[in-house]
Amino acid sequence: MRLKLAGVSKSFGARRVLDGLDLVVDAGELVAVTGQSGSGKSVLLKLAATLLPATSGRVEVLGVTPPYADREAIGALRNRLGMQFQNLGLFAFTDVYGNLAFSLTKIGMRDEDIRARVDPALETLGLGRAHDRFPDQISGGMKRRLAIGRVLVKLPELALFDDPVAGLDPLTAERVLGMIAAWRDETGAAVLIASPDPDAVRGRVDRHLVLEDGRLRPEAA
Amino acid sequence: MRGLLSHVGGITWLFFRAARYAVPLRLESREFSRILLHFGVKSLPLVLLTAVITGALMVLQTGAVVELMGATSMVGWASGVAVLREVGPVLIGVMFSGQVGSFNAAELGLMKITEQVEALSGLGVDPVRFLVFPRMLAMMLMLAVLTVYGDLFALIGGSIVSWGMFDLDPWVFWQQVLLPHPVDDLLEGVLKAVFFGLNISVVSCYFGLQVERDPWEVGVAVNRSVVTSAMGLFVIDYLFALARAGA
Amino acid sequence: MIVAQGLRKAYGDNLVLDSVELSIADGELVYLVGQSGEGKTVLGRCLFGLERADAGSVRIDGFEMVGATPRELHRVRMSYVYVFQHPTLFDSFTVEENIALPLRYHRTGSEAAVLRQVDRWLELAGVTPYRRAYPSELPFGAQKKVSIARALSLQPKGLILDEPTTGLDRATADALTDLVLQLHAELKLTTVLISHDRPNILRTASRVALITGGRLVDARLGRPAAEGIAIEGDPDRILARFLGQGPVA
Amino acid sequence: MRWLGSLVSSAVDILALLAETLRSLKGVGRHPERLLAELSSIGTGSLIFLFATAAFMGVIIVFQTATQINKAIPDLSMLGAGFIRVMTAEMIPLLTGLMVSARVGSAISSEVASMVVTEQMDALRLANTDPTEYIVAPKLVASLVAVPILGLVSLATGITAGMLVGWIVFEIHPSTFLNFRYTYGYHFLSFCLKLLSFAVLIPLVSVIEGFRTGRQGAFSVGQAATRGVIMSSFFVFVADLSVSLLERGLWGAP
Repeated sequence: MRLKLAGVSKSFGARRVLDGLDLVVDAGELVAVTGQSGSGKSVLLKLAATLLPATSGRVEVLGVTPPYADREAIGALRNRLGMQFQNLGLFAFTDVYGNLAFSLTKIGMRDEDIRARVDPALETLGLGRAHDRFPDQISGGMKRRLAIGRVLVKLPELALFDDPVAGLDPLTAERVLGMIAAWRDETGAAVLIASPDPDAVRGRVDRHLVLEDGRLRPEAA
Repeated sequence: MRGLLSHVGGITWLFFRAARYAVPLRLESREFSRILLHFGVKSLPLVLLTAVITGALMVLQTGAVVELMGATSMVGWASGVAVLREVGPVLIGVMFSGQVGSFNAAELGLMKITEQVEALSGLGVDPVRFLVFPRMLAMMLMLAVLTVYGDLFALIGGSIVSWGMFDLDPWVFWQQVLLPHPVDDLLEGVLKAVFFGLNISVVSCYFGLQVERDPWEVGVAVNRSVVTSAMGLFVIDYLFALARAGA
Repeated sequence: MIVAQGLRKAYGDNLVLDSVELSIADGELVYLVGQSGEGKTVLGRCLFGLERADAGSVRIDGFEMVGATPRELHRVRMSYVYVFQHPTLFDSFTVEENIALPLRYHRTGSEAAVLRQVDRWLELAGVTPYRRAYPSELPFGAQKKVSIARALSLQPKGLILDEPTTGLDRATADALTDLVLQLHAELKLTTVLISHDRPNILRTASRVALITGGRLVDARLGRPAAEGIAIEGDPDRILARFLGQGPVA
Repeated sequence: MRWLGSLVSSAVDILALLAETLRSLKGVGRHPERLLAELSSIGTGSLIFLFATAAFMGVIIVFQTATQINKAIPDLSMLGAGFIRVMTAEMIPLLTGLMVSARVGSAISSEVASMVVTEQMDALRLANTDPTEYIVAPKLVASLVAVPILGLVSLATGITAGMLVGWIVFEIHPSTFLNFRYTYGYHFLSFCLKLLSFAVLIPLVSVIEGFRTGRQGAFSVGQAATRGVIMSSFFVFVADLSVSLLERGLWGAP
């Protein structure tokens, strides 16, 4: 079990976003969560990424309860996670190559190993020619590919994607989801995708859940 | 350097485009009064608070120098001149530019990003007439009024410090401030403030409208607006000093 | 009548439009579709003078848009109003004031006449209950309707809507599309919809112009059978693939 | 009175952030490239702008005081002494503080705010990197290095500009003008104290205003930039007055 949430609730002030939610994602599984905007999909993903603590309930990420207070230990756990953020979170202070390499240096990889992993990824993502450009100098589509690629090159055991097909037309969206699925097949990672558009993910994932009133339910096909 | 020149050119050009609506006056009164109320009231507390501090600082320094020269009784006169004519308008202008100018640049930048400005011209509404000109007038008026209040508060701050530090009776302090020709000094300060307001409004509108699409640019616009209006402030102040020397 | 000939537009070495030909008759409704980044919005903006094409010609009611002065463009753009993807309403104005803004600015008539007009557009767009509210208090779909009402207040001959249903949930998107169709029919507006809202294109489009690789495929959609859509004018089946549906006939 | 409450809570936040930043200060050495980037954006980015305003200020003050004195007693021999003292103890520190607030404060706030809005901060944390160590600490160190140097150079620029005006317009010879009789050691001490306190306050206040942001994209970034200028220049005023009063209280006489 790569991710296990049991009876998890999350409140911001008086507003309860998640309310006794249960979810299990196994290795090699590709799970999608859809729901209206504001239903708490991003909160769910950030919880799984150990970036937010739950208000109550059990959270297990890669088999452990996240040790939020222990800087070293939580850092080591986060080194094994990857997340594409809704607003992409591309580092403005470094170039395309630096964005892909950043978390790899934190894992402790050597420069030549990083290069050996990032260079081919740049080509696959169609970012080869843009490797030394900064995020504000590339197109919207390239930014999105970079953000997704940043998760993939890290080879995390649990990968989280927050609305990876936002604003994409149906054909491009299909290609992006196909790329994520192929990567999952290759690495056996657990993947959790959030999207506001049920049509975009329907039939392209192993399990399709809907987040409503703070809980998950299977999508009625 | 070339960038600076092109900005100065752009700012001047925007000024002329806006000034066209002064004669005959075509003012969007709804937007004008909104800005006056919204920006003016918002900036009042902090500007006044800094004015009190400014007055205190001026008295501390000019007072000490005058005291050295052996004339404590001159403290009020010296700080009165300094506040009304010089430091008051400049520092209040800097604070105003930090508060209102930067807010304005951010607001217009945001309107650019959300395509509100483009939508305006799509409706046949000239953004310069609808957005820039009312802001220009409002900020000139606002800064003039703020300067009068700010001067008052600065002198209050000054009288407190000169009472506490130099044992100067507040009554004597105010007599000294008011005796020579405070009206001339005040008027000069207010006239300066009108020009400062013009400078801040046109500069902040210009940089706000320079924003294209990236949220990041709004921060850049605010930054440039504050920096450039501060430069403009000192240039205007310098021109005033030159003009007085010539007169 | 909108006629584009040999329209070309490039950003750096990225050729977005390559000799595009398109003609839209008065009172017609056309969807402009294409994949993300393929330039459907660029075409829309070039057609209506928001952006200058590098080469070619766009004539709107006989007036040449490419190379026109800003003042001339203004006049045309007031009769073919562009409704942006974001609602672009003024946050500090109420809904009523937003709609009245162009009327008051252009001094179209007495205050009473302005308010009567505002009534009419509020009614048509179905946003009368929001009259005194500020835009930030409205649901996103209602904001979009208000921005359409504001565009109508100039009594234009045509509307260009840039991705009107993006960011809306299914039901609201369908309702908004129906509103646009109804306005198109009632006011005889020439209507251009820039969109990749597949369900609504399939549901309501009769003419679709697809941009791909800088070229334009001008296709017509028919609904001959109870199920499926017939697509004419799409020899390479690009549009069929884009809509995820093969031609029936 | 709401803004007064927010000022107090800002002061508390500043202390908390200062403590946290000091704790992660040792990490700055691990990212020398970050420190260099911050130094160049805080230091060199402010240079020309600051020196130009300092020169203008020197010119204007000498101009004004000289014409005033000329009206009363046509003896300008002590003008330089008073000028240098006022510049050192008050004008240049305050000017440097305000201009750095304008130039650097808004830049830091909008940078941090856009990092929050675009979720770069979350991305950093997920990449096992502490934002305080990676983003805030280098800014503080760079500011501590750059601001005092900027202050010293603008002091030199302002005094030189004033001296030139005195020489060219009022025919005061530089040897008469450059008179440090009224400038005591503690004036220079308070000059340094002021600059150091600004160097700490400006980046921290701006970072706090940057983090105190909503998630509404451009709107939040613009608001943060505005608040960055306002709050950092306000705290500059407060720190300046505090040091001046402290100086006066400690040494009493002029």
